[in-house]
Amino acid sequence: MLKFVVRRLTLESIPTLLFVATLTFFLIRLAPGGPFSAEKNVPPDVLKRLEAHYGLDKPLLVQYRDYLLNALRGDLGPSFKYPNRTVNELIAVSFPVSLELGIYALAMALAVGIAIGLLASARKNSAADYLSMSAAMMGICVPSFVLGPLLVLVFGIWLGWVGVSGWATPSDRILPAITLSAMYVAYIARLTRGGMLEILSQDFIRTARAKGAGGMRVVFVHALRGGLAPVVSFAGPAMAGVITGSFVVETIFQIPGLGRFFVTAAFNRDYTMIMGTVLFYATLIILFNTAVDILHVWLDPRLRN
Amino acid sequence: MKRNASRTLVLACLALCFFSNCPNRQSPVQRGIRDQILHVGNFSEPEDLDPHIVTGNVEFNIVMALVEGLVGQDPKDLSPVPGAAERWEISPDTMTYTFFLRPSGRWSNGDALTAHDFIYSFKRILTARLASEYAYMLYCMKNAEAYHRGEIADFSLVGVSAPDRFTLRISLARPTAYFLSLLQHVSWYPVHPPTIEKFKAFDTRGTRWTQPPNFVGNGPFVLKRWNVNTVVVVEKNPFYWDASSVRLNAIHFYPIESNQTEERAFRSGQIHLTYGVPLTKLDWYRTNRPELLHITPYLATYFYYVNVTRAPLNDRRVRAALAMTIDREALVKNVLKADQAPAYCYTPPNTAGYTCTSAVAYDLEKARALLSEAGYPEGKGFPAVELLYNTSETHHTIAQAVQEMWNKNLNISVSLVNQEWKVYLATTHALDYDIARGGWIADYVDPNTFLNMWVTGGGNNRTGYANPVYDSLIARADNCPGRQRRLGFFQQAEAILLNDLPIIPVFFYTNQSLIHPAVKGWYPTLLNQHPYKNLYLESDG
Amino acid sequence: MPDTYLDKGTSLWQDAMRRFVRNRLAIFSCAFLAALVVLAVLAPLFAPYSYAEQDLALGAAGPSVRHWLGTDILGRDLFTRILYGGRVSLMVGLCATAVALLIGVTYGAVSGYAGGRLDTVMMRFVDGMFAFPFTIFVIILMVFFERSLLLLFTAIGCVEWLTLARIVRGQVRSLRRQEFIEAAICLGLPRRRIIFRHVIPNVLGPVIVYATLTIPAVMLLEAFLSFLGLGVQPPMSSWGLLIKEGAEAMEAYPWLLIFPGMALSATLFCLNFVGDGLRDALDPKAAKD
Amino acid sequence: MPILSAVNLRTHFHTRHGVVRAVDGVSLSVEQNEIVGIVGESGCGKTVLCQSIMGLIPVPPAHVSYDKMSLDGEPLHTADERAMRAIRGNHMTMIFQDPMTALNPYMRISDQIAEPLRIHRGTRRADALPKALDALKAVGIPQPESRIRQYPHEFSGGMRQRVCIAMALITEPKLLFADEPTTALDVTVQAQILALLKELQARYGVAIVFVTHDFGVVAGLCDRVMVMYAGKVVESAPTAALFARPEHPYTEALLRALPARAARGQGLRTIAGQPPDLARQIDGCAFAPRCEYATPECTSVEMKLSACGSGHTTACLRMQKGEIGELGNRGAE
Repeated sequence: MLKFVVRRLTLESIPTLLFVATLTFFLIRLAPGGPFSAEKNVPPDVLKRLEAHYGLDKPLLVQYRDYLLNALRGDLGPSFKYPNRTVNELIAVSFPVSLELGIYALAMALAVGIAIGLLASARKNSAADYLSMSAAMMGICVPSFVLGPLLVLVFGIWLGWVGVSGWATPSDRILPAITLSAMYVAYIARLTRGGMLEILSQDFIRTARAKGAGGMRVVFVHALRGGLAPVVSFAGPAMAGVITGSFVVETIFQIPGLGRFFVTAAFNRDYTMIMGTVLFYATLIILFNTAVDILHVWLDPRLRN
Repeated sequence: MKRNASRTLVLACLALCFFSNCPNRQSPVQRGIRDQILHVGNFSEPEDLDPHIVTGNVEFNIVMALVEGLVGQDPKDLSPVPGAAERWEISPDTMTYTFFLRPSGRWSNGDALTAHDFIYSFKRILTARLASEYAYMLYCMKNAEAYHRGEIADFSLVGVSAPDRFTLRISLARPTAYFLSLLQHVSWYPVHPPTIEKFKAFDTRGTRWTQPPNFVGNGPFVLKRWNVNTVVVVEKNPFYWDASSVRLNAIHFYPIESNQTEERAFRSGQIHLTYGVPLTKLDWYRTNRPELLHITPYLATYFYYVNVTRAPLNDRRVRAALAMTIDREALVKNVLKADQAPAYCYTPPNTAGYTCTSAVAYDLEKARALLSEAGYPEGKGFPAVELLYNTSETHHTIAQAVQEMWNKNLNISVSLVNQEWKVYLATTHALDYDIARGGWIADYVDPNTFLNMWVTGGGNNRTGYANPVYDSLIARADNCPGRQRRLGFFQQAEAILLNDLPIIPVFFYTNQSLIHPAVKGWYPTLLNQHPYKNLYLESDG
Repeated sequence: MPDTYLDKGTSLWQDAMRRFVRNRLAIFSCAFLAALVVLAVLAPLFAPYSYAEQDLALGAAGPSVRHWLGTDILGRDLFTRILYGGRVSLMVGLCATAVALLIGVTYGAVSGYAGGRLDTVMMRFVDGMFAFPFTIFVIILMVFFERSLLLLFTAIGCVEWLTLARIVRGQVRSLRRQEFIEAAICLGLPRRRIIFRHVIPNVLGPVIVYATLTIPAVMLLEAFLSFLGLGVQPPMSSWGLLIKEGAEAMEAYPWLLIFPGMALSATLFCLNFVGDGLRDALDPKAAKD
Repeated sequence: MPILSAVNLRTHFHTRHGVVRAVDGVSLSVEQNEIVGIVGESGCGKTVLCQSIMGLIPVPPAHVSYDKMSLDGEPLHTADERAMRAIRGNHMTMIFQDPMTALNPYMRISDQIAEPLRIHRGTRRADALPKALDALKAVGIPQPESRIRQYPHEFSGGMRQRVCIAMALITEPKLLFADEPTTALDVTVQAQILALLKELQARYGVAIVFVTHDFGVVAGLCDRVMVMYAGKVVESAPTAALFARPEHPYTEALLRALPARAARGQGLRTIAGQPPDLARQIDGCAFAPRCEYATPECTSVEMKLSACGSGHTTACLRMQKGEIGELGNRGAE
């Protein structure tokens, strides 16, 4: 098992990171408009000096080599948009916020999603099944840019129970977490229901009932481990997605997370920021997908060759 | 099974109540009023706080609290008032200004503020390696442009000198009538030489001298805290010469980019003052809470660039037809709804006493006549023309309205092209468009900031328009000391502009913001700048 | 009715169709979707106004006799715009999801079936693609290629197939060891045939479940792309865009959000009931009850 | 006093094709230490019979009714899930046909075997382990100490069936239903499993209901046999009596079909026709359409079991009236 993890995190991950870094590095230069083009016309000589300051005037390959060497040392370079801050610093400041919000959101999504999935699979094709699945569906078709403001209006402004924007008090976490988790609830609920129905139709469930196991025991002790397999493979990428924040939720609730950088960095042509966020996110994805594969093997002993 | 699901629901409700403190807890706004702490929405995260590098209003708003130029701003009409300089004298030929600094002037770390600090600062912004995008603001100073371009190396040739520690003499390259309001611009602000040297920031960017503990300024406030994407906190500067009259103890600037989010924060008592107001909320505030809504004229014009080098727009009559069929009244009243004034000329009315006399007419008949004269009767045969705008809800809405107007009035079909900000800039700079959305905010209160854009080869003249007569009028206005004659030249220049129509003015911006009744000392100004030293909080409840 | 149940051999598809037809909810949903598609395709016939016709004086007005579902900020009839918008959204939803399905399922099946080094390379490529900066990719697409719906599908397709590939790969990996696959191999069937005839039909369950969720998500993603200028060109619109504009005016003009929202929700629910119906119909094990 | 007494048990499935009478009025009683065999072609309702008694049939589509049902004297209410749950796996257990899928692939063998103890006796995991080990030894699994921590996929088919048996007997039940436990195994393993069952039955005195379609197994294992056809019992007798003098044409036809009986070189004897569609109403004797001795009367008069020897009952009308003499000789020409 350890050998598998080590090989996955070193041998297999390095080429992926290198591939993503290279592809992104050259791709972003294709987009017209540089980091310093602005509304008020920038005099050409000033522009030249600006680009020289950040080494953008050197040939591309040289810039690429310098960037990779620095990245290996962990230095992701200065941000063009925020000159007196480095990409490392911006990520270091904003990631913990997205991490905390992501964990709340995913925990909520898993709890509610799995509960609805289990309820729906236990009462297949009954009213409870359709009602619960429809409720989960709302999570998908009410987008976050609708749900967020709605929650703020009701619980924030009219009732005044919880914080409306910012990230200071604990009550500022509630509405963003609900908004962020809403979409995932639907996916998790449906995948849980599908997975559970698949397992509950298997023979060993009948054996368990023959042993006198009650409904709860059959579901939680026998069926759950197998039933959650599709949810687990979905959770990997979802985890990385949730934890790196969402541009929309962070804009609606004014949260200083990492999500906004994924979009604004592109708009600002902040090359180092784009590269930094891409590498950071790729690493997270590789970590979580590895964790998912390990979880799969732990869940299903048959995979342990 | 059902028992388990209901149990989780009960737990969720309990957690919700536990997290939320009781509804009537004191909101930041109420606490702010008690402690004289102002909470302000400031649109986006400031890129930097170095006066010689910053370029956007977001940054100006904060730097103006931290640094004070030679000349301050009157809160009511932004006219020049004594700032770091106690008083000043202007030579008869208006070519030399002498400023007498306050002996009591201090930096926020207690150092004395001297004329040499100003000379050091001017030298810094004019240093080529710093690549400051606003260095051109100082070109009216003798030899400043030559020094910045590297044509001369000795800064002592530049028209600034310090006869003694507290006297600064500036000699100009040309009589600049608006020089005093020009000095209010951030690019003329002083920086603290020892700090700049310590962080080797004289000619390099991205140094940390503008981070909270290191920042040294001479303004009414000092930088206390700067959390990325969260808040910038400035506190009262005890060493400020006029500290006694400053009533606010601190200001919190929140980088809230979405005006929807900002409006909700305002309504739930998190900020006193917003940066803007969502288009869809204007009606609601106008009818329900008019006392909170402040709509003030703003020295800025919304217009469309027209690429005069490209057929069919190279024909003046076609441009005139397009300009005359935009129903600006309907656009302003029904679409924008923020009391914007329809723009029938380019420079906003009474800009430093100048109001343009010529105007573009709204005349469908004449427009159709001109169009058929140009060879397209009832729009037949009119080639495909694209209206380009950068991604934004407002531009999107206005463009669709204008598209429909041209379609209905001239029977021509104009397709809309929506480009992301940087792509839009690259396209317009490269003159690779037919018609493009444009907007210009005045750098200083004077018609020159608007009209000098369209001189042949002007940095911001992205229309390919070149009219030597226009150029000569602008040059003569710039070199003429007499106020009336100068405005006369501008009238003639604008008349030519509105006849050639390389640009189609649409409306004059207004600035909308929501302000808590307790905010006192706030006055509507053309540049939407409000000196913080005059603001204070007083609940009249 | 066949006199004895075993008399006439019924193929899986016929049997599936019979079970699907008996699922009333799925049939009702199919009918509703069909009606929606017809309405969208024949929009010009049903639409009382042109989708671009503005009435600035009217502005955003609530549902009235002349405008059944009210008008938007520029005074355009909302009912008409929902009809035309439906065209784009349904097409984008169905086609882009189909693109994502095609790529995702095939990629996942091949990767899961092949196993070993190829599987590792393919999966690491997927990991890399997850991190790919989608926004900059869209901007570049817009600049270098003529703006067309095909471009919109490729952009969406490139994002949506990733998770599906992972799910399919997981399923195929466990499926790979089942006897009926080894039996197919013993018969000497070429790999391609085994994957498409034996592996993929057995993975349809979770795939259909995931697909019915992708469609609405894709419609909303289209709104983000249209806002950037890649998707729908004004004055045309789409449900995603209508909902986005409606969300901004939620308090002032709630009908701008409610009606497009209902259209999207209705489509979503129908898709899911059809999806469930399909999944149950195609599931051999479910045949016995 | 019989361990199990079920009288007139009916299990009908309400499906879209009509009401399928899988079990249509079957009475079954099993004595202490007795092994009762239930024989019949697939689809005759023998598995549904056992599962109905165990309460494993999902009630919404099915409808289970009976005149009387008791286990060791205590009345059984199959509809009362809570009560049945206390009995299932405790006093009444079951093993199934396909060992490959009967065990939970995600749980260790130790936990699966010990589970009945944890459910019914509340024994904690640690205490249950040694008992599970003893059970494994009892069913003859080699190196039980190391194998107990393994997972089902590390066991062969035969080994898995032994685990199922251990699981079913660990709570020392009164009655064990064995639903064709050896059908999926190859012959040598089949013999070992049958021997094991016989030995365990003797040691723990558990009554066994053994469902099979293989007369060889019945001959070697069962004390008494019941032959089922189309949801009804057509004949029941002590094993020896049934093989010696089958009293129902269907039983006789089944025995005749056994390869051992046919002379070498001759074709195998089969029974013509198809089992009836249980969803449709059947009048009189269900086997009539395929019976060589059938008369019109057979398809009108309702069949009832009646005695025709000590402990020997048959549902064939003509046999009851003695119209047919020795069944076997006709087949001999």
